[in-house]
Amino acid sequence: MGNPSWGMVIDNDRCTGCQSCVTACQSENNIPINQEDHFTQRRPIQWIRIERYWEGEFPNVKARFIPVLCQHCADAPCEPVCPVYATYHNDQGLNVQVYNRCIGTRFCANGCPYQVRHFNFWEPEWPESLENQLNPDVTVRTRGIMEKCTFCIQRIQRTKRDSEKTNTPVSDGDRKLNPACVNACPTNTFTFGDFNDPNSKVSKMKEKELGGEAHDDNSEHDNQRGYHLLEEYGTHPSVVYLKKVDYAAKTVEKH
Amino acid sequence: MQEHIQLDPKEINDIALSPILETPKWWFPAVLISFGFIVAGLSAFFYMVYNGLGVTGLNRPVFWGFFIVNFVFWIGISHAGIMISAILRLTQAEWRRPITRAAEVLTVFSLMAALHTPLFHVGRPWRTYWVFPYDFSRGVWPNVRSPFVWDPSAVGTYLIASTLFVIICLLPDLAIIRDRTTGLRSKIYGILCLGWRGTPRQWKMQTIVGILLSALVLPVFVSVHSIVSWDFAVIVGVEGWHSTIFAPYFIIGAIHSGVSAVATFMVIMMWAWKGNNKILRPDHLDAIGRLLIIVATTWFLFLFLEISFALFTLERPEIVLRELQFFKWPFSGLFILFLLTAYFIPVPMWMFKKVRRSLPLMFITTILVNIGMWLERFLIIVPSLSRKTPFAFDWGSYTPSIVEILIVTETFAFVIFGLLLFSKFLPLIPIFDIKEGMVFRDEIKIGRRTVPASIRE
Amino acid sequence: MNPHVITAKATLDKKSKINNTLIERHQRSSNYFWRIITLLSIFFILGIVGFVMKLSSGFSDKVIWGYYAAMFAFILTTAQAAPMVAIAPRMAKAHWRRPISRTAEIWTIVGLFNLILFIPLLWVLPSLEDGRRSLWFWNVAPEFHGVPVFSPHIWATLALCALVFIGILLLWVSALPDLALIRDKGNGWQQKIAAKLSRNWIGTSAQWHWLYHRMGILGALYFAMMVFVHFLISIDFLLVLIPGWIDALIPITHAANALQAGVATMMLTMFCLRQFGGYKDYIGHDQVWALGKLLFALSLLWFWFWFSSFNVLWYGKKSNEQSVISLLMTGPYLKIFICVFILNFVFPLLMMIWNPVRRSFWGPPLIASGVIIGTFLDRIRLYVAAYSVPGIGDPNVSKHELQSIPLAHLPEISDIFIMIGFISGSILVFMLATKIIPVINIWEQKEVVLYEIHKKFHRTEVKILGKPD
Amino acid sequence: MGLTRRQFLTLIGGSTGAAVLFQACGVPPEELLVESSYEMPEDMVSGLDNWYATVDAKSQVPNGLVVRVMEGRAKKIEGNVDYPINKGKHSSSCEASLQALYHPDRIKGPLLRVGDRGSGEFEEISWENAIDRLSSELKKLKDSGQSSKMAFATQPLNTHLNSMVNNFTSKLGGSHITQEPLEQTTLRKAIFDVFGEENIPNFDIENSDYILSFGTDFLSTWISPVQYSHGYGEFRQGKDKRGFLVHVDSRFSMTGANADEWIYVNPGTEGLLALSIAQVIISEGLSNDDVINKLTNNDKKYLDNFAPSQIASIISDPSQNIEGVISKITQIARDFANSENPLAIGGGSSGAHTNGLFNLRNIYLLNYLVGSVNNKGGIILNPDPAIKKNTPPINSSFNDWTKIVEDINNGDIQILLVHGADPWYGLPDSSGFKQALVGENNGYANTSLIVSFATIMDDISRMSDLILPSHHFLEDWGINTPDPAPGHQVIGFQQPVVRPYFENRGEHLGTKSFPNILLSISKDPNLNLKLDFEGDTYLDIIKSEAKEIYNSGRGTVGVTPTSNFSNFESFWNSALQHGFWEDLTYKPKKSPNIPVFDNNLIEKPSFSEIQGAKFYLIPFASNSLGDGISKSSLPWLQNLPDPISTAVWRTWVEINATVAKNMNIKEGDIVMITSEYGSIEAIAFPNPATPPEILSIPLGQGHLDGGRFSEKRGANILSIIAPLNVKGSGALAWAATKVKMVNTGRWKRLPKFENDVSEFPTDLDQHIIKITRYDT
Repeated sequence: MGNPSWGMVIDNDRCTGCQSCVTACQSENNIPINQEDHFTQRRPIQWIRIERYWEGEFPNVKARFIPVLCQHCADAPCEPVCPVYATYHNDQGLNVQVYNRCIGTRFCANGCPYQVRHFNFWEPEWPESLENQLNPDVTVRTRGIMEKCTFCIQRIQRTKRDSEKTNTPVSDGDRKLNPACVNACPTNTFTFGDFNDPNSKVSKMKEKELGGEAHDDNSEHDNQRGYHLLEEYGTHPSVVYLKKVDYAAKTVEKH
Repeated sequence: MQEHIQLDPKEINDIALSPILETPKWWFPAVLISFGFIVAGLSAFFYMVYNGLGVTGLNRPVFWGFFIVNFVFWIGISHAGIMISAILRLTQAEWRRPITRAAEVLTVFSLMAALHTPLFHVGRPWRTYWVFPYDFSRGVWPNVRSPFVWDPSAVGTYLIASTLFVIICLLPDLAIIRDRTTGLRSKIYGILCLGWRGTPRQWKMQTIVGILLSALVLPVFVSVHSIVSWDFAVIVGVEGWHSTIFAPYFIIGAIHSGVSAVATFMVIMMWAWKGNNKILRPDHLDAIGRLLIIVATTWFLFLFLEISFALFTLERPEIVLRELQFFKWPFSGLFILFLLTAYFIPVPMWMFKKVRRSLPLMFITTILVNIGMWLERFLIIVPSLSRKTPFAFDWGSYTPSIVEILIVTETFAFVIFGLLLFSKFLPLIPIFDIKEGMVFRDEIKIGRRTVPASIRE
Repeated sequence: MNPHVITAKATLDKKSKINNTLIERHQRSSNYFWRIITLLSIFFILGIVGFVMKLSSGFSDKVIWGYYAAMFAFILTTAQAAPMVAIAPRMAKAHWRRPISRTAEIWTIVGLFNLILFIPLLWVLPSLEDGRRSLWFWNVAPEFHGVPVFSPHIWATLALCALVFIGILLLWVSALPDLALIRDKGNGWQQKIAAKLSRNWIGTSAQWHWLYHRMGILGALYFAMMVFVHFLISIDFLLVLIPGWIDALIPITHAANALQAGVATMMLTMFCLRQFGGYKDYIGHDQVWALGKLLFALSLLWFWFWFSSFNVLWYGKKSNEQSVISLLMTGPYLKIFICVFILNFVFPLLMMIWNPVRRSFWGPPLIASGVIIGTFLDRIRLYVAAYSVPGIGDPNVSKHELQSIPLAHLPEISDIFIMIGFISGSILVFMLATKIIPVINIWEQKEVVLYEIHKKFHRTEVKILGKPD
Repeated sequence: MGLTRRQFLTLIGGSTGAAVLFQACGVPPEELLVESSYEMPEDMVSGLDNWYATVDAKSQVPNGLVVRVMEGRAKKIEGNVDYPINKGKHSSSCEASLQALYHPDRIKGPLLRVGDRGSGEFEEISWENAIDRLSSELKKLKDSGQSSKMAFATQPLNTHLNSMVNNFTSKLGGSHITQEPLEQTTLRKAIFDVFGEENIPNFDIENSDYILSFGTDFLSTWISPVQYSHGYGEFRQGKDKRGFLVHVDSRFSMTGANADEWIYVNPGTEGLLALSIAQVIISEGLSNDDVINKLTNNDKKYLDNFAPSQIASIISDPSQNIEGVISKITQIARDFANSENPLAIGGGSSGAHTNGLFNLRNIYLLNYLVGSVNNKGGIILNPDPAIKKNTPPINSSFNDWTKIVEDINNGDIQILLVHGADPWYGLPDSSGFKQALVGENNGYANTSLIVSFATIMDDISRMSDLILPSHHFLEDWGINTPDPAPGHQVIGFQQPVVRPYFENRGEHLGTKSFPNILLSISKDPNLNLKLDFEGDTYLDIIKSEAKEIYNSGRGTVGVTPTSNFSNFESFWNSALQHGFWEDLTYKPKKSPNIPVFDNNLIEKPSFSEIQGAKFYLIPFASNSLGDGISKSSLPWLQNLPDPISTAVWRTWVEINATVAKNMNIKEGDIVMITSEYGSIEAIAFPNPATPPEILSIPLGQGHLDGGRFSEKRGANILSIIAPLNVKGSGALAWAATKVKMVNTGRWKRLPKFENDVSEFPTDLDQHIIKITRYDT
């Protein structure tokens, strides 16, 4: 059994945009409180965010939601451009950010087409007593460095270590293993697992929705829903999205 | 067309050394003012270091702003020196002689100004040195795949080379000053000129090194700005940046702004020290003007190509970006200003000999060019970032903060300050070069017509 | 220092010497020469055969026309760029150009030949109605349809014609004095033609003035037009045929490559003239060295352009760009590409930095021939690859990404015929032209005598060159 | 010169060339950074963590939680996987209750007011002192024979806590009253009328395949959003057949955004739409006849006044085309009737009009028409709570509060105890509560003592005289039965997962458990109320309850049947471990006899209008802050983007984009919203979805006090609501106010997560959200 390659399947058709994942992530990963100013300065930090896109106008209006987090690309554009190797790919398919090596050139942030990298413009602050909640497994970042979703690497490491202690293999969909957002999401939008393990839930879903012959994105009666976000950038993400289902959807002309 | 004024060495010395031997009235105030700006800028910088980059106008997704714009701008200016002195030296263009020194010095100082930027720009300036392979014990190397590692090596090399260049060319002149001054000054210059005696051997070495360096700097000259352009071009995520033409486009742009800067500097020199007018003459402006027309037009061609190929694929993000860049306020205004100042005002004016030979007009036009080129970098960097990728949800905007503006002005003040100091203590006009020119000048008569000629070994 | 007056005597006899020898050279042609002519003509006929074979297979299938297009591009990049060697230094008032400027200009005649080759391509190139991408933004919006009409075919054609016309005009203008000379001093059929061509040139100062002026303008025009043609050809006959290839640098690279190949062509021509044409005492070190430097600089330029675009395309790992790279460089044409890279960059670089080679007579021409072969292969690599992409004109095929990399398309027998035939064809045209117009520029040659004098300077003997304004 | 060229080579090779070669040769990064481990050392702290199960007592339908505790500090909250309500999922507000636990402004000990009321000047006193004060006051009241002059205001409580408070008050002779700003009383009334049930039934969203939702924002805030969202997930993709959701609402809510069809209806006309749907079903005979007969008094023409053709113009906005609306209604009616497991639910704003009861009755009656009552994927009537002997939950209506206000004014309420409720914030100014409390010329004559049991300072606490800070629920024991239950009996056990945060302050200071405070007061010798609970701490009471369940032998804990436990201790431990007990053996009661449709056309909504009021005001519970009580002090909820507007930290008002354009209002303009009863300021958020005649404003902000994160922030929309009642239920008709809006000309950038783009972000060519039309 070689190294795992962690990945996620996100079902857009389930997502309701309720933001539970956002809070879960904020609490698990010691993400500083986004003060009002941070929003007005357009510098809030959210490792996972819900994007909302409008379609049409009243009365025939739609708002569509999609959760976006670090895609942990196999060919991550953010990796080669970092002058100090603060971000690179590890052997578990994770795109890791080494905080104490980062010098804050923000090159990676420009490189990332998904805009999931966030910069600490200010020193993050917690009122004294709120620090009691901080997760000891996760570094509290300092000012002037980049940060981003880690697939809750601390949970992965902890589970791995426990499983080594007890000699039991890491079980697929173990809640201790799942990133915080996955556990929180009320509608089960996220599925987390190991793409290298053919029997894992994610592999099965990927096989069903994305596997087989190359599928055509916009054809109407295509019964596979899987796609990668912005695949034209050739980043080969570890996150598979499942298309939203809409009976009245307009088909998009290919170009 | 360059009517040939023969000056004897004595005259040349007097003219070239006058700035050093006596101090003009305006000198001290100028130094003070520029120094004031430097202090202001630096204090702004320390304020920023203390509070974090939050004090700038940067945000998500516009992670790069004024600092990088300014960096590219100064790198651009720095291409003047080599363009003028190296290339023209190799092509043996006679008119280059009086302005080579000015151009090289400008290069050195603008490079230094550019090298401020990484400090200003990064989140943790106290760790900027990590981009150098300094730490063998940890075994952590800088990521050689990153353009930000290529930058320091290239720019560093460029700085070293051009500084050497300046020093080598200074030696004979320093010796002259040494002989013209007395006491401590004379001693200091004596040390500086490395015991220059003017023996044939020394001259031979000096010439060889000169030519050698100028040829050696050329590839650096090319690589530096190519690399700077790749800071942007290699990024696939940003529509406005990912273009193959960037390297040559940036370089020709750099030459455009650099040579203009040199012209500006020339005019200033002619105004500041009246004596120079015997050596620096409108002919030289004329020559630079003509060079500029060609450079500017080539640059414009590249600009045209860059835009048309960007629109080539007609993809939505690209089109949205260009809409923002060309038609949405305030960028629309800046874009028009940029086109006018960088090309459509100066170049038609340069077409007229009168303009090329008039000091004030050349001054204005060349200044305009550099305003335009600064805007060009701004228009490449900021709109592209604020319309990055199809994530319309995250499209942003950027307005610089006072801190950024102060810090940017600091770099300008720094260059001016440096040039002022240099002009006071070292000759801005390459004395030996001029003299050499005088010697090599010659004429031959054909029938009734005399034709200017020059000596070739 | 007082100007040095040269005795008119010396000048005069030098001049007359030049006149006599050169005219004599021009008029005499050994049967050695005619043998080559016949050989070339045979090859040329072979080429025509090949062409007919091609025609028989029709225009519907683009792939088979790849080599033909490459041939056309090759002649465009070599023969039609050679004249720049006459134009550029003339603008820079470099004296070394004088003996070879005419040779360079004569190459423009070959343009005529290439113009004919171009005609079938108009049918090969799929039209924009078939959904082919184009810089002309055919499908920006429906109301723009049909604007500009037939583009790019018509523009390319017009530009090409203009190029050829300007070139020949330039040749004729700059040849006027020599033709007049032949008219006066020559004999035989050549004199008759010269009499016709030289019009009423009698060398009044007004005429000279007119001559210089026209040469300046025509030269500039030729340069501009050449660049323009390379833009059109490289974009509309090459770049747009490969889906997902967005390379703003390709027109520049194409043009730069043309300059490089042009210089190389001249270097070779010069070499042949010197070795076999018997112009040893006119073509000397100056020319070889000057052209050598140029060739060297242009080779570096070629590398730099290539690297600039390659680095950007390759670094980003964008899928469409990756596919383009694997098509043009790392894929089916890898071997060819390596040859190109070596011949156009590595070889010139390594040889040129080696002084003995650079200073020798045989070195630079050797490199030049390398560059020419390199360019030839490069054209094949680009154009054949482009034309082998399936469904160029098919509106259903994605115009944004190359779906699958086509296999390398090997030349058929007809292709080989065409290559041999058309190359020798253009040489043939050139050689015939030299019989009508003196291959060495006599009047420029005489001019230099005035501007160059030697004198003692301190202890050494120096050469003083006059630079007229 | 040769030398220079060699230099040239090295340079080319040197600077960029080598760099590129590295990647070209594919040197893996590991080669280059020799010793750097991907197991980022800073993330490898190896502390031991424990996960304790408990129940979130704060939210309306408590979720089962597991809390990660390290070194005696609660670090992370997650859902309890086995808990039948939320099935391991949890909402942002549960997560954020961690911050309530460690809130910097949490009340550290009993406080006594020293300054004027509302001045917020308190001094800390010892518990003994505090309890003594309260009990003596109560005694005074008792002795003076006017013990009825006290009221106990709480949030809706259940089981023991509820009966304890109730018991406590009734022993004193006072009144127990509950308060929630967007009350459910109308819903309960409607449910009772339609199904004859006291408690809300279980809506089986998971198994339904066609949901008609009228104004219920059930994915975001309505009743039990986590439970319903979990159902929704399965409803969408869990089964072979993807469910179809129609959301009828006069506001574009989050549920509306996720619906397949969002039907706009003019405020208060939901009932009419329901009737016309019924009419179509009946007239086309899509339902079985005896149901129809029962519902219509055997009169097929009974509902003909409600034919779509008649109704369409009434319910729809003038901008819509009537034909379209008619056909849409008919379409929906047919699909609804023809689908296997349809479900119609109503609530939210549809129940908050003067005709709310009429609306809800007719909406829920639809379920009979399609026979979805007590059927899979329909409405499943809940069993009675497992714990019988408790007094039924109190759900007071706005009416009761108006009575209270009167009493205060008449000086009939001397002592007001508040726990969990915040009438100062939650009641509209028009109710006169504030004036009543403040009294004439700020005399405070009316009510002599206001006591609050808050954990964090809130508005009413600021106004109160004595504050007895109670434990956070993570520090306290508890027991409760969810209402609505998940279709069977459930009892959740709440245990302290951490020791009280202020424990170190000793016996006399710090916080205490609310029920224990009550107990100790009741045991006060000179008061000495005999509560009918044995045991001297709340824990004992819960335990005894648990013992009863254990003895009854019913149900299971986790998978083990109660009967399998050898002794009570083992049962109790495993119950705490799992956090709940449930009894799956339950057969739904048979549905009661079917009432008749309410076809009274006069039941039009009536609105409180002000001169020039152009807009209907529709307040809504913010997705993050809910109704603003007890949540808005938590920064995690404050900085959580709203799903639709992505706005944070402030009060915004959603306006239709075109309307805003015509009124020349742009995003960030501060607008003044004026109703008959006052006016507030809010930041404009124009968007393409809000209906032209609607202004919708979130609750949650505008607190008088509530800690650094919420005080003096935004505006409280409740304050300008008109005091209209829902006919028949007495609830507050909070959606029945019409307002006018003027631009104050001031501008403030609306703090929101969405970046500032000139046009509304769209994804028309599906670059990001790809969409498919296939359905299996």
